[in-house]
Amino acid sequence: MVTLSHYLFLGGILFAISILGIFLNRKNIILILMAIELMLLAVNINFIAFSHFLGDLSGQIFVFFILTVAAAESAIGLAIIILIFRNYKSINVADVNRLKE
Amino acid sequence: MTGILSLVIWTPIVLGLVLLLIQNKLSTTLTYRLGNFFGFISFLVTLPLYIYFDKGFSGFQFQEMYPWINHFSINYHLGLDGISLPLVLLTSFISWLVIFISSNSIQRAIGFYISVFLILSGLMIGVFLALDAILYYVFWEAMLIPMFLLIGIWGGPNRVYASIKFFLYTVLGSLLMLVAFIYLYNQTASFSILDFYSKPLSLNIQVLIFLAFFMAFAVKIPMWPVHTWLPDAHVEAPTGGSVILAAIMLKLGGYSFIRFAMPISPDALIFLKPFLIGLSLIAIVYIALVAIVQTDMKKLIAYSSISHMGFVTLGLFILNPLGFEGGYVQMISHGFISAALFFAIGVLYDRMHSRNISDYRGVMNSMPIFGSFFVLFAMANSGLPGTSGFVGEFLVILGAMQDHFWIAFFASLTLIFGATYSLWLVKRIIFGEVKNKKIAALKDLNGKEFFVMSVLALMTLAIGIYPALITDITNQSSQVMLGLIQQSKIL
Amino acid sequence: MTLSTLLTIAVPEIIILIAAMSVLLLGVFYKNTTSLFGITQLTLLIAAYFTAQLPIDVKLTAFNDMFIVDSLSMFLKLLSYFALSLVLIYSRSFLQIRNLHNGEFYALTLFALLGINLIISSYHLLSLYMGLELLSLSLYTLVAFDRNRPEATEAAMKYFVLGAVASGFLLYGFSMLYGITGSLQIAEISSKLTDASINPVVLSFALVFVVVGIAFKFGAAPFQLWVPDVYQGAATPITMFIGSVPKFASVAMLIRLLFQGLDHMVLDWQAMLLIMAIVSMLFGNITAIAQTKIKRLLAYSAISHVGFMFLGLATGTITGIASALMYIAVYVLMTLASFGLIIHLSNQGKELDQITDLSGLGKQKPWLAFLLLLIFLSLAGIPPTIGFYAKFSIIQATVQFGWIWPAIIAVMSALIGIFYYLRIIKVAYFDEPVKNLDQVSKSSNNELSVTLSINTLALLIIGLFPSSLMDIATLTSALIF
Amino acid sequence: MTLMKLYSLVPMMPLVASIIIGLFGRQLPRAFSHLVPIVLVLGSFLLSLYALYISYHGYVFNENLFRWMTVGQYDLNIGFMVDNLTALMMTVVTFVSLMVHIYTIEYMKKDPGYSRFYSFISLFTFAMLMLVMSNNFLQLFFGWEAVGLVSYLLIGFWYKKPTAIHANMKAFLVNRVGDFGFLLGIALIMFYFGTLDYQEVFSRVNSFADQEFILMGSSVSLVTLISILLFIGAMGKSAQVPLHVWLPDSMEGPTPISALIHAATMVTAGIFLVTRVSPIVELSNTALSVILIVGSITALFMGILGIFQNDIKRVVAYSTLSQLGYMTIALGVSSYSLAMFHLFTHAFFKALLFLGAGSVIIGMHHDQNIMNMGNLKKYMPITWITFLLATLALVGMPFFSGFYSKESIIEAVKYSEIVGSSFAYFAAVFGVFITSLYSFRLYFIVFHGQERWRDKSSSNNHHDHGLTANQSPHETTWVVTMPLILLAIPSVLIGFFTIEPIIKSNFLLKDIFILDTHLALEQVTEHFHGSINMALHALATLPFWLMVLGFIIAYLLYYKNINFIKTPKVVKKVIDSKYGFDNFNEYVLAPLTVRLGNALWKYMDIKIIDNFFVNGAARTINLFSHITKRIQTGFISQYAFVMVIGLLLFISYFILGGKS
Repeated sequence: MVTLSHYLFLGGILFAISILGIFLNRKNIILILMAIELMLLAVNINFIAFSHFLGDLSGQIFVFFILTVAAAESAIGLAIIILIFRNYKSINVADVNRLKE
Repeated sequence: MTGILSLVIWTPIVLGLVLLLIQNKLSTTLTYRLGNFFGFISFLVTLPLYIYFDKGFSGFQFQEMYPWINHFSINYHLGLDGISLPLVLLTSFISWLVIFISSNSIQRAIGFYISVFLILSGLMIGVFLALDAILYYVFWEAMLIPMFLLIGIWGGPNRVYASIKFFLYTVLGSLLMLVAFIYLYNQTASFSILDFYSKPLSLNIQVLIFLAFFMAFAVKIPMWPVHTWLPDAHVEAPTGGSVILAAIMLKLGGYSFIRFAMPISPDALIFLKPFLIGLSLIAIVYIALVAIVQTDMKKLIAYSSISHMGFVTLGLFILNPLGFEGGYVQMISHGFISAALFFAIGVLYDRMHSRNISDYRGVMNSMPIFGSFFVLFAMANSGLPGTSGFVGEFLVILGAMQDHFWIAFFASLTLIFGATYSLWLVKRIIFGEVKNKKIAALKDLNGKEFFVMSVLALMTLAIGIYPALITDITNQSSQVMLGLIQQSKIL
Repeated sequence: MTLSTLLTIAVPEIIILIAAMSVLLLGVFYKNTTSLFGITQLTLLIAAYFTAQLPIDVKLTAFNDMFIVDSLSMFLKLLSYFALSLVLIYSRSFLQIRNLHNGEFYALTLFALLGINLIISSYHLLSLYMGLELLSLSLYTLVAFDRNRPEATEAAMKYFVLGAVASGFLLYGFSMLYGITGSLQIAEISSKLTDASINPVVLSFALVFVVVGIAFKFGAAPFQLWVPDVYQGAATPITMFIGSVPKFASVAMLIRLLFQGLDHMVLDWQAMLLIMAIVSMLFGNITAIAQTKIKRLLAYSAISHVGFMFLGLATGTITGIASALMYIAVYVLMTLASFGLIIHLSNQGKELDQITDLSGLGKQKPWLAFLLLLIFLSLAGIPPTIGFYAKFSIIQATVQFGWIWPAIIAVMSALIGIFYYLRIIKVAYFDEPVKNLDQVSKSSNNELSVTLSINTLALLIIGLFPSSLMDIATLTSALIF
Repeated sequence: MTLMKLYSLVPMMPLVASIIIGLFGRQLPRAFSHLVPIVLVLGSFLLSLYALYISYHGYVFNENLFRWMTVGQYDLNIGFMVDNLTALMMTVVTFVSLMVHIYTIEYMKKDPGYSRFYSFISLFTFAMLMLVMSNNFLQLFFGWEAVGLVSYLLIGFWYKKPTAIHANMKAFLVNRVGDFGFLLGIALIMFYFGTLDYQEVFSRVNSFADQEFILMGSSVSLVTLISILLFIGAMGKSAQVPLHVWLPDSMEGPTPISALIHAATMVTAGIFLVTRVSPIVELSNTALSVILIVGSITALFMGILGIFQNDIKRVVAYSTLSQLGYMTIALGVSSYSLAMFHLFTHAFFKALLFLGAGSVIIGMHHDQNIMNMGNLKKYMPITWITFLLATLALVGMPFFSGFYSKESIIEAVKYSEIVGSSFAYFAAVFGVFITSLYSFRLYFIVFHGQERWRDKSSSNNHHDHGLTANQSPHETTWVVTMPLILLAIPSVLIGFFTIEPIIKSNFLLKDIFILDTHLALEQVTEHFHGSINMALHALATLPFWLMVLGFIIAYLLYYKNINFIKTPKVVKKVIDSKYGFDNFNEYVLAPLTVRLGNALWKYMDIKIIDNFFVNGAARTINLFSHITKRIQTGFISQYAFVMVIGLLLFISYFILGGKS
């Protein structure tokens, strides 16, 4: 039997993976973008699981909105990455640190 | 006569702002003349205070009160009593003298310079007259800005360090004072100083409040060991800045002790008395010893100021009428004497561009009038009877004796050390064979300088010969204050 | 609920939306950017008019209680319009000079404003999220606006990534809140949290994620890392925008979520806010000392100011809210003035970057130097400038709550702060000029300098008569609950 | 005109003179510089005589002039008290002052600071009168320090001379040490008596006779403490060991003021003070013993130094020290009137000696070294005669004024039973021999023997001072000799005529309090049978023959030039270093103070407070700021990492510590 906690556990693991993906990744900015998508996915799983077990639809509606926003976010993210590439000739995370201290 | 206190505060500030705005369009001479005129007006408007002051009345006179920040029941509340009156007059008078003589030493941006002084004097008078803690605090802090600029813009080579040190040191204390004010507000639901007086507080709280006040005022006055900003500030400040600093700003600390720390937390005062007296004695003896070995004239006088302020705090904290009056008279007297000494150093500096004692010798030969004044003020500085310097020291020593023999003993050491640094300075600068051609070519005081010096000399002598001039004004108020201090506030 | 009531309640937002889209379209076809500027300002004026029409002493809700209009929303929205209006005035010449002045800028700022308005008025986690994303996405874009400057794109990237992570945290917290209470509506969440059967550990988890999300938006330590880089990287008008108007949204978000939604957890979030407040104040002020670039310095200064605001909010009292509202209003006014000054000095030629670029200002431009003096004294909290009363209110609230030591830490960190503000004044007044500033700012337009003067003098004048501002803040906070 | 106004005029007239000359002296014609002060001081002198007349007839004047200030319940006043004691002092002060004013016309003739000098000595006269006429301790202290100030100004009158400005600072500082004790004494009086008014204090003093005071854990008698503190003040002003070091150096000043201030008047202020406070001092035998012993040491050891000096003024200065010691001895044995008597006679003959010395100095063209003098009686007859008379008075030749006063003191010491009186007797008697030795040494060297300047001048003449080998000294003009003569008269006669009223009547005694158990003075009075008797009787006493012995030795050594005594090296060394007081001050005390000041300044102030705490705090914060700024690495992954750490910290805060 798959209970609520299984879903939450899954969501938690995905969330953790996404975070690890962000700060362990030292190479590609695209990877970060994907990690962010994964993070939103974890949240979505949480929402849907809760929505299902609570018998309340609003959580699922929230997921739709999150998906939409995620799409917009990716668009902007990719746009920024293009700009980065244009200015730095690289999308390596380590290369992009002019701003510091 | 309501409104006169506001007039006294705002006249210099407004005139200063006016001068600031129009100075660009005027020639230097005209700016100076106008500024001098403004300074004189600002001094004149304080005179009615003296004329109409009722010496027999112990409360606050000419009171003004308008709501200011309703939300915290902060009022624009002003009042004058015997303790503030002499200080107000001192402030407006010395400020005018500083402006009057400014044309001698300041070449750059004289209009700005004068307006800074005008604004500064208004703010300082505000501190003396405010009866609302926040109003007081606003004046207290706002005053730092012109002084900061003064040291920073017209100061010596190390002015940046000195000005920032001055500012931070002072703010350090006053921020704690602000916390104390706010605490008291939460207890009394009012920022009125008079309400603070009547609020009973436990000893622990009183001690904390006192320490917060202490940090603010001890820095300002300054007491050992938070005095180290003063020599730096003095050395770097232009002559006028040093004069104002020594003559008035230090008094703000003493005044505030009387106005806040003592009546609001009297039990803490008694509890901490040995500690406070210890610090005062350290200031008197230790700082005097330090003053002896200085090689820079301004530093020497700065250290001597600290030592004299030690007398003020000793007198105040000894908690008897003799000490209290002594400390107070010492404040006023020091206002004239230190002003005169810094003016004198300014006179030399304008001519020689050096403050090093070793660069001078035998100034008396080329500047006999100046030399005579210098000797007089040095003597006054060492507490010679007949000058105002004596009165305060004498009373404080009498007061100290009523507390303990050894306190009086250590306090009296100033008789020896004070004379040592003052006279040794005189010996090295004024007397002796002419050191070099530059000194031989020095011109004696010009008209303005002579005027300033003689006016200060007259005041010094007048207070020394007839100190009732001051004490008759303060007598009633100081008894009220002492009464407040002697009443326990622990419920 | 009829359409007309809906309209009355949400009319400012609708107007802003329409205006934003129109400006976007107009910008494509119509090259007269000055009129776009005019339209935007007009929009703000109209929005302000309609916002002001709403009652402040009644709470009105719409869209199934997703949207609320109350004293807080009115206060913050009006300030947002006002602040944005100033931002636009300050920005125009700067953008024109650098060929960045186009319709997108106005569209994006209006969208951001819409997001801000939405956050301020949201009474539901969904609407809050939507508002937040609308604001954030607009801001990411704005930061990258000066797209040929590597620093700007880098700042945009950092802001974007970290902002997205923070949104993720916030959402994760939302999801748990939803799971615990079964509701997304803030009032309902509040009422359901009283239930004793709730697992406190999960609730704490939810709370931590929510608070972290909020703290990121504020830029409170330890979630402040984006602030300096973004401040430095973005074009100055954008920095000014990010540093000012969205702060109102952050305050609203905090009050809505913590005070109205999670009010039963007050003891928990209080501790977190207090810790962040102290860390922010100390970190911000201490790190600012080592800065040599002026915008970066202002970024750290912003962090410390956020710490102050948090201190007031951490008390969890109405007095605390009032002080924080007062503080935020004052802070935004000061930020605008400070960046306005930087823009004024940066116009034409090289951007004002290093602090040392200010040297000699006192001699060459006495009036600007005087304004600088006022601004930085106000930031430092020295009376009689208004900055003092802001700090004063916070400390008053803190002491009233019985937190003496936090108050003392606050004033001590303020003392550290005074040091670097003074250093700027010192550079401007005491140092000898290194470059000729005279020629630099002559070409600045008049409206900018007049606005700057008024803005800065307001710091002094409101400082002399702070009563009404304090009264408004107090009234606002009293009417929230 | 009320008496008050009249008495106010006494000090005011010199003050007015001083102010007029001080402010406008350089603008007015030169004659005004001396005319105005002389006329006004003459007025003072006449009024003083009048005051003496009034008080002699038994009227003690005591009124307040004005209220100085009010503090709480205390009123501090300025006022005058004129009794016989005061009137006597007033007369002496104004008379000597007048003489010096006149004498100065010649002495300072060529000095550019002519009017300044007059201003100063008039000011001195004012201050001294304020001191003696005071009716309270406050004003006493005012006068006390004011005379110190003028003394300072006058010692440093030639401010270009490094030695002069060194001496004047030294004088002031040493006096300040005395004043330090004096002020503490005054403060104690204020504390216990609640007033500074003489009469009130004296009227209450008996009730405090047994009051104990805790000092450093042990209890001392209050009266003893007050007395000793006041006496410390007197020691400073009256140059008693160890506070005597300033007086020899003060000879750097012009000679007229050495006569006026450092011989006749100011230095006797201490004697006057102790006499004035006799009601207090009398109650403490301990204090009296201290006074007696200090006086004896001064009288003996300072006299010895006088034998070895070569500067004419320094010889006289050491003689002054020694004579002041005698006066102090008299105080110690409760014979205040005798101390005043010696003060009185000493004022005349010592002023005469100084003025005589000054006359010699003028004659020698401002050369003061006696080893350049000799046989001056030939060239300066009036100076010679008057100087001889003064010397005879000083050594205590019977019938001369000094004899009566000094002999009475020795008698009194003999009868005294107080602790230390036997030592004091020895010192006083042996001191007579010493006095005679140095006085006649000086006399013989200066006025007899070879004309030494003729062969020494070339080597010694470094300034424009002194005579060249072919010049001769000449007698000074009448303005110098007239004061000499006028002073010579009382120097010779006044003892003879006044000892009777001093000892027999209560002219002074009525203003002095002597405890019944202190019998010395009574014994002296009992054994007194008229001036002539006393002088004749003296021929059979030890002091007389010691005096003669001193004369003989001096005659042999310095007139006949027979060197039959060789001073041992050790003694010479001790004498040359003046018992090491100066060295101690100069090489121990002063450097120690400077070193202490430097240590406090450089280590405590600069290193510890400023660098460690103040700048240290700034440095620490700065250091922190450079550390915290490193957090901002610029790497986005690390930013995210920090955020996560923050998040985890909060979570662990809830799970581990805070709540649930």
